Amino acid sequence: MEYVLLQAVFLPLLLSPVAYILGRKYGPNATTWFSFGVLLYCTILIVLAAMQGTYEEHYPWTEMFGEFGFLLDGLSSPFAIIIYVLSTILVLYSKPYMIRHFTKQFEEQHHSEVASSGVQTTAIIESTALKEHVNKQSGLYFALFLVFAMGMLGTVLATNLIEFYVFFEVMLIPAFFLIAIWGVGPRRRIALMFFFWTHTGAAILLLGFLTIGLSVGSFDFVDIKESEIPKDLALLAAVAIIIGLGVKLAAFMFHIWLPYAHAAAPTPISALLSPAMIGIGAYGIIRLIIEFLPMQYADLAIWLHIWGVATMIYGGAMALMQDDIKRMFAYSSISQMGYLLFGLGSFSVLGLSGAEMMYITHALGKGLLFMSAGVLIVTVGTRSISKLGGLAGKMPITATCAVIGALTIMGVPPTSGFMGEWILFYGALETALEEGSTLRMVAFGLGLLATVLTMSYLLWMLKRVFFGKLPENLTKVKEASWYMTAPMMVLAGFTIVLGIYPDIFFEKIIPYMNGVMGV
Amino acid sequence: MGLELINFVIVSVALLGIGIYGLSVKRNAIRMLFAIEIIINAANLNLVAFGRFIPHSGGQTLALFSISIAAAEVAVGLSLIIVAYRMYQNIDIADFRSLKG
Amino acid sequence: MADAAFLALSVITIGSAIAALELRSLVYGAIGLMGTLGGVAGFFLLLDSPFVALFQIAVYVGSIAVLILFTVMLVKRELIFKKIEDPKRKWAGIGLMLIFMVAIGAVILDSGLKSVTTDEPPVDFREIGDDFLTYYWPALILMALILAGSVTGALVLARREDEISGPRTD
Amino acid sequence: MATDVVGFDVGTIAAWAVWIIPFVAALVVPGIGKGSKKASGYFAVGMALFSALFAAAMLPGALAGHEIHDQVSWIDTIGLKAGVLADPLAVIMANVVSWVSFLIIVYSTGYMKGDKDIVRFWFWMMFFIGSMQLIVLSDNLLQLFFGWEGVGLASYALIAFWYRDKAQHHVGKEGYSALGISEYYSPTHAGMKAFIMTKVGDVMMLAGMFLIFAFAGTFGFKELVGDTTWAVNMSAAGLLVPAGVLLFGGAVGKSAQFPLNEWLLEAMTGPSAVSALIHAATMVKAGVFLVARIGPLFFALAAAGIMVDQFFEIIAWVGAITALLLATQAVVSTEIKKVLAYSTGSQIGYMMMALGVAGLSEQFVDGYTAGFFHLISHAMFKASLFMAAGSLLHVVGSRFMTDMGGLRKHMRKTYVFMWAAGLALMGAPFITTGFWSKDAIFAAVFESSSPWAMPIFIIAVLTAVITAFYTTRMIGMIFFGPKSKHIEKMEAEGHHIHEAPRSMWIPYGILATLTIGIGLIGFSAEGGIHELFTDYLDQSFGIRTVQHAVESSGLPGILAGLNPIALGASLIAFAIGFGLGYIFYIARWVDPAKFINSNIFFYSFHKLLLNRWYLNAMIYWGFVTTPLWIARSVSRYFEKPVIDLGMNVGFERAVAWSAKVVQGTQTGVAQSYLFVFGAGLLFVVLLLLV
Amino acid sequence: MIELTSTPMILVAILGTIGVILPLINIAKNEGGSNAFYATIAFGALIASIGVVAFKILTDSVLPSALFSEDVLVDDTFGGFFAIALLIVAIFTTVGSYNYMKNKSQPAVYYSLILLSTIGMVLIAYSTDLVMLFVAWELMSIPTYILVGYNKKDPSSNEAALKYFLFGAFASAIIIYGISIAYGLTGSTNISDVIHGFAVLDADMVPLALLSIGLFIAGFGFKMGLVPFHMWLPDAYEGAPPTIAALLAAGTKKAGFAATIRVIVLGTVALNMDWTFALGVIAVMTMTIGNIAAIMQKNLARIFAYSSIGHAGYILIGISIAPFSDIGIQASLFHIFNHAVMKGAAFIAVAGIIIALGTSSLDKIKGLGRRMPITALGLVISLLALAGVPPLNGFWSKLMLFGAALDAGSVVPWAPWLAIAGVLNSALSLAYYAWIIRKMYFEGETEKRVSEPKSVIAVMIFSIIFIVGIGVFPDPIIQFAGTAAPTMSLSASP
Repeated sequence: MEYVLLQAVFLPLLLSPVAYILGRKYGPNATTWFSFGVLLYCTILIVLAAMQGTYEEHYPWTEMFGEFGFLLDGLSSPFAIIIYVLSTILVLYSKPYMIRHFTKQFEEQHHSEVASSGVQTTAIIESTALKEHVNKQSGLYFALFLVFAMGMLGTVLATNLIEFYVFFEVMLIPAFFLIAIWGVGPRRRIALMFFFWTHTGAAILLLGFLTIGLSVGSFDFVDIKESEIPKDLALLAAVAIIIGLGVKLAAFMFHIWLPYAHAAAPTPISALLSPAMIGIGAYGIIRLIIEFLPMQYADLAIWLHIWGVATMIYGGAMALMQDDIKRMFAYSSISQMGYLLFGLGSFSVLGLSGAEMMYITHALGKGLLFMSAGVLIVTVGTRSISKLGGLAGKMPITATCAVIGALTIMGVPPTSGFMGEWILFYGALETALEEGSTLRMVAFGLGLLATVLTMSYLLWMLKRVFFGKLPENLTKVKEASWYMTAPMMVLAGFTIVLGIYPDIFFEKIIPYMNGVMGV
Repeated sequence: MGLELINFVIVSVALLGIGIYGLSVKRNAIRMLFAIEIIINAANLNLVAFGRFIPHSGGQTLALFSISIAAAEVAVGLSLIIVAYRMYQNIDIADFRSLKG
Repeated sequence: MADAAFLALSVITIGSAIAALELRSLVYGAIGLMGTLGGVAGFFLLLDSPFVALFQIAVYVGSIAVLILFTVMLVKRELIFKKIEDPKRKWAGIGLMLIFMVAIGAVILDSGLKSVTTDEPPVDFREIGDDFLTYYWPALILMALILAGSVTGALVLARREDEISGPRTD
Repeated sequence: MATDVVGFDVGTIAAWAVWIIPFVAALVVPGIGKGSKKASGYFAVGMALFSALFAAAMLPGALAGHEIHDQVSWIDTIGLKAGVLADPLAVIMANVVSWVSFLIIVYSTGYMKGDKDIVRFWFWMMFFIGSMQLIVLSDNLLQLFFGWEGVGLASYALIAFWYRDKAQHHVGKEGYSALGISEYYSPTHAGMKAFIMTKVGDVMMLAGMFLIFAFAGTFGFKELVGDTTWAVNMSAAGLLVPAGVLLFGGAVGKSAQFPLNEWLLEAMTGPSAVSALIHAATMVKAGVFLVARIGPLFFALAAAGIMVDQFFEIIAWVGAITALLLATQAVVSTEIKKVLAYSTGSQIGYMMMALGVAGLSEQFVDGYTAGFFHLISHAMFKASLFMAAGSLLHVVGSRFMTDMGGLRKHMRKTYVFMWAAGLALMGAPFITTGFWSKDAIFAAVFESSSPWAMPIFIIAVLTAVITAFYTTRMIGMIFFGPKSKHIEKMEAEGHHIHEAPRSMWIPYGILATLTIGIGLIGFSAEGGIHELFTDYLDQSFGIRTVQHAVESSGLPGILAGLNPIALGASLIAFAIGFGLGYIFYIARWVDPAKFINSNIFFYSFHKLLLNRWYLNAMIYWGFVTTPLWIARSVSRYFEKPVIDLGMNVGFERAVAWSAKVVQGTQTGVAQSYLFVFGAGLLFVVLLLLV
Repeated sequence: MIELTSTPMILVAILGTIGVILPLINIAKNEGGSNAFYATIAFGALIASIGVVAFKILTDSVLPSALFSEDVLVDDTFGGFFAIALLIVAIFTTVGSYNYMKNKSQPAVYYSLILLSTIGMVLIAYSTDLVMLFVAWELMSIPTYILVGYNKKDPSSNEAALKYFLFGAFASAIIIYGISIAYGLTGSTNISDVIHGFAVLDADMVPLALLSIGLFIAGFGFKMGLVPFHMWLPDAYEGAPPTIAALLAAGTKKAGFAATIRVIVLGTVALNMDWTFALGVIAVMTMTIGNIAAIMQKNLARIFAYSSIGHAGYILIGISIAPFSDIGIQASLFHIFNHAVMKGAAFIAVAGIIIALGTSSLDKIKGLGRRMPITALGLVISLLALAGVPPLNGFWSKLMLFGAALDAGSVVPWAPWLAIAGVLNSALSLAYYAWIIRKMYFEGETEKRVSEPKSVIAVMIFSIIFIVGIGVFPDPIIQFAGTAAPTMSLSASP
């Protein structure tokens, strides 16, 4: 197997123009299946490569900044697999959702045009124009989608600080366009806000990178791992990196952009942004801080821990207050990122493994939730929770998937959420006991209570959306198409399989974390 | 020759100051040109004075270059002023403020 | 003798510089400028640099100042006599000038320049020609290009084109 | 992959099959339901029976004192194994669960007939049973927790089964509120409440599990017993009792003990079959089972010189408080299922009390047996009562007892069975299982060497009085007295009040009969269990029971082994309770309403009980209203102004403002520019020189 | 004495000859001759020049980055580096002007002035003598005064030219004043002599040396657009013909940096090194003010003007920490090169917009992505590159700049703050770049396509390839900048 990862990363990028042209020429069907095929192929490549154990590729790049490499090890392979699996699935899901969105946008635009020009067009012209519009837009959408997926994958596979940063930024650009073009509400403003804040975070991250890279004299992970960095510099670098990644993680106080971006993005993109993208911050912290700067990590762990607890509780409390369902999920994501941070701060093998597992389960669970929100948007046409109710009978598959997603987020067995959560919390407790630290004990207790909070807002949401009385205007609602439900069912299946047999990922994660923590 | 270098330099500094004053206060374009000429002359004075006291021919050479370039500059400046005058019937720089912000 | 000449020249130069800027009439201002330039030429003589002094008079007083005078003449009368400084700006300018003079003057007076004198003979102006032809010759070529460029450019700019009609005030 | 059994062994297969079969059934049911809803019901019944038969297959071995322990690898990376542990305790429990649930499933085929969501019902019922059996048969805490949460999940789904929130499925009186908190709950609300409240307990349990795992490095029960150095270390760190209490916290939540008892009372919104399952066989019994699982473990530590008394004291007191608290509330409730729910909580309190007291006495097995025996008898009579109540609801169409009355002529079978089960609940002397088990608890409490023995004993007796009273009241209100307006109206509309269909009354008939049947041989049955457990505790935990010579208690014949004081108290309690009930509700010599209103004290006490000691309201205020208020305030006064406005809009404005300022300097006037240039020159020179 | 076959002299020969001849042809043809004719000649001359420079460098017939010589010019890689960058800019300008100058008067002089100015810029980079440098400086400046005011009918062009001229003349005077002091202190105008003179200066003369450096900073800083010498810049860029703005922003500004590196940095390593702190302060002021002022602008050209002020600040980071970090100058050179291309492309795109739509107002370019797709794409790419978004070339050079600043942190404690300020500014700058993108792509959804000027498209395509290419494989230019960067120590001088 050669060039496997190179293919997996760059095929989507190289083929994105093809997706665009296919969309323009042959319409959404062709480009959907094409994109699906590309991503599926790449996903299979990744899975195959991951099964071989640690797998690396290296290519010459620049003299000053080091090599261009890809690494699939115990840390990155779960991230990589989840990112591509989600992306692949969401391609299919996107089709009905986005076509509806394009049509709606076209109509709005068309109406305003007609209103301003006063010229009446015939229905035939209108329908061909609509078709053209949909074709064009879907081509563009899937092209950007592919690039977005590629950016995320590249980030987690990178073996070089600068390469990491490049991919980290590259994923922002398509995300920016995806939100700005097809978002809802004041989408351009929000896209700008998203771009601006995450870029600011990334820029701070870059400072940390430079500090490390320059003091080591190389930006390659391999060299950094082996070298010793002066203490004060390393601490500064670590803080910069954590702040930079904290913005991406939307940790408490840096979460400004997230509720807006996730609520405004088109739902398939929210379902990719929220579970897959922001969690990359956690990947970064593990890779860059915990692996490369263990001493600094030891100093900073407790702060991460506390920050995690604050984020968890704050995100959960804010989620309780939301009426817009996507915004609520966005806050829920913030809260979940708090779990990740909590795990990262736990300073124990199982805590870290739990954090990574939480990424996976959050990806599955939040993906499901966002996807069901998308189904609601498509079928019901509203995202306001107060206007919904009693939909379980009308759309049983969606409701079931939403419940499974919610259970995953809550951490109820047998979903994968529980597997992430218990390991995470156990890790936290272990350290607390070992250090005899009251602070950690309190954090542990609060963290456990936060799970009750998580449960409360999710159950309340389920109650208000899927249960209770059915509003009269919703009596004609039907289940969504297979394009939307099938991907959800796949994810739901994943989360349960993983919940019962978590070793699929644990056997990669835990040995890696053992290595990192030097156990 | 009993003169000291410092005397010339002081005069030169005085001229420089006057030139800066003129540039930052006067509104008439031509008068601003005057101010620039005064500064260039201050520099020339410096050059020649230093050249005399080192002694070295470079100061005088440079002064000659400087004078010629000043001439070229004045030519260009005056032509610009003329264009402006044709357009506005005015050479008050402070009135030319359509570009700002 | 030299001191007296220096003093006189200083007074003339600085005084006419001020006059050039401050006299109400632009024409008198131009004449004041000629005074300054002449004064500087005087200094050059005092510094045993007759060649530069002559060049100064020829180029500056002879051509530049005259050019300026002609331009001044082109301009409408009322513009010539308009005195339109903003008093606030004027005082600010004077303040800046004074600080500048004091600061730089202090630097210079504080430095080792204070006591530089020379007993060596002045440089022969033939050395200047030597310089030009051996060391500075590329600069001389560029000088030629500058003059060519500025002349053609100035011509193009100054040329009256018929399309321009009337003042624009936007 | 079996570790300690080579080859196939019926017991091992059974131990796995008992809990796997219901899960498989749950997965298959929707598929069958697509074809025929009726078939899905029969399938469910069959699978429940299948599972029960496997449970029964384990019984002989268990009674002989064998235990089955079988493990497979699970999460290898941290060395966790999945496994089954079918020791006598688990096997008996598994049988209780599976047979009672089987009967309930049979009952459901009648009760749920015609419901369009029946497939979902079967799915969750099977899931429920499977989860419960998983709890019972797990050999480690983590796997147990899977079942534990599964039970919670299933209860959530089933309590909120009628998720459309129609008025007839609510619980409580419409518009009734205490301290401003409405006590009228919809099914979805009740389901959510149950899930979240039990989750609080679960979280505590999780913490306890983690603490133990942190010291022992294992979740397995056998491993924990095998090597007790972990306990020594934990005790030295002062964490042993907290860990135990945290684990007990899980039981508190699941078994609806004080202070997490309130969810149970709204859990009535589900179908009656579900209520029966929750109260008799699954959910609430899980907590008791957990305590029974870990209790001996802790008690055995005492032998190693580790003090765990506080752990048992807490259990005993929580049980005692719950028993009394909920029993008092049952006295005033007018909803039939709610009365039964209060009663359940109260009875579970008894069980906890017994298990707690066991740890405080020298003879651990006495209390242990008493508690467990009460669990068994309660499972039978409470299931029976709930199913009967379901029939009544089915027939009358109202959950209020005030809407019933005088039904004994119309529903004879139900009347009889309810009396039988009710008497068991009251502890009618000598003929009911309830009597024997309760008496054993009294005796255990009384004989315990704890300083708290006396107060707990008094509470227990008082509760028994109240229990007898409210049970009599319930039966009196339903079957005696005149017909209510509601029934008259129904009859006027042409509805004929009749007995429930056969598939419904047979199951609770069986259970009611069993109650009396076992009751007749109750004392020896208890003796059997006692003996079994004595051996079990000895073998598995090394808890030795001193066989002291039977003292002559001065009681005749078969009662010779009983404690006379306990026996007397039990008899007196029954007499007082039943007598009062008879006066008020059967003979109706005194009008209860008048009696209550006769006196400000009675009135306010009644009100207090009616408002559930204000406990529910306080919990809502403390844990729902206040946090919501805080969240809203934070959202309003922090998230929006500080984060949103401050960091987004504020930042934007600050930048825009500074942009304006900077642009303001760009006036377009060349003089200003040149002035700045000059000043800048000066600035640079000074910067260099300084 | 410098040979006639050295690169700078060949460039003077080619470009100077063509530059002088073009107006003569014009006169000979009696003011005839088409725009295309003159543009082709100028283009040919520039291509020939760039070919010569590239050939000389590739055949290794130039000195390594010597920076010092006994002569007025030196044919080294430092000069070659700037020559290539500046010639590319000149080519951009020439090509972009082809469409712009259609139907405008006097194309011959216009191209001739571009060529003359280009010589000036290039020779600044080759100069090793203050007099030479000054003369080249004037050769660069004077034609641009005229070019900025070339639209005689446009009042704002004239206003811009006047402001530019006043500043330029003032700055020239300041520079020559500075030269006079340096000369007075060391008795020579050759830079290497000046350095050695400074190194052995008496303690009481050092303030004077610093004074001369201050004057140099002000004089060169005016061209570079350093705050507080930047005030003319937005006005001039906005008023100037957009092609000339490209020349100013991408060309003359870079020549200013060349002069700075040659004179200020090298010339004063001899003095104590703390003085670069002043440059650091200026760098922070420059980028902050540039970026903040850019935010609320309504005109594309003006936004880019401010943005180029901001970029001057970034470049100055590398220069200010040059004595303390090995890669400071290299990073600056790399960013200079990149910025030349990016900003050149951006202004040429503005020129294209003005040619096609007649305005560069931000409100009028709504839906540009639909109206002029290629121009808009080029503009977007260059904007993102300016913002430092990877994987475009601007990212790499910013990376190196900030890295260099952090690197220098081990020697001078204030250096990392430059990096932090730079990073924050870079993030802030995204606000207005993204704003432009928003206007172009997310508004005006109903706009129809208009025809785009061919020459502008050519520039766009070239710059897109260049920006993305260097973004993906930055190594060649980094290496080139590395060889061009002089070593920062006295021992390197002869």
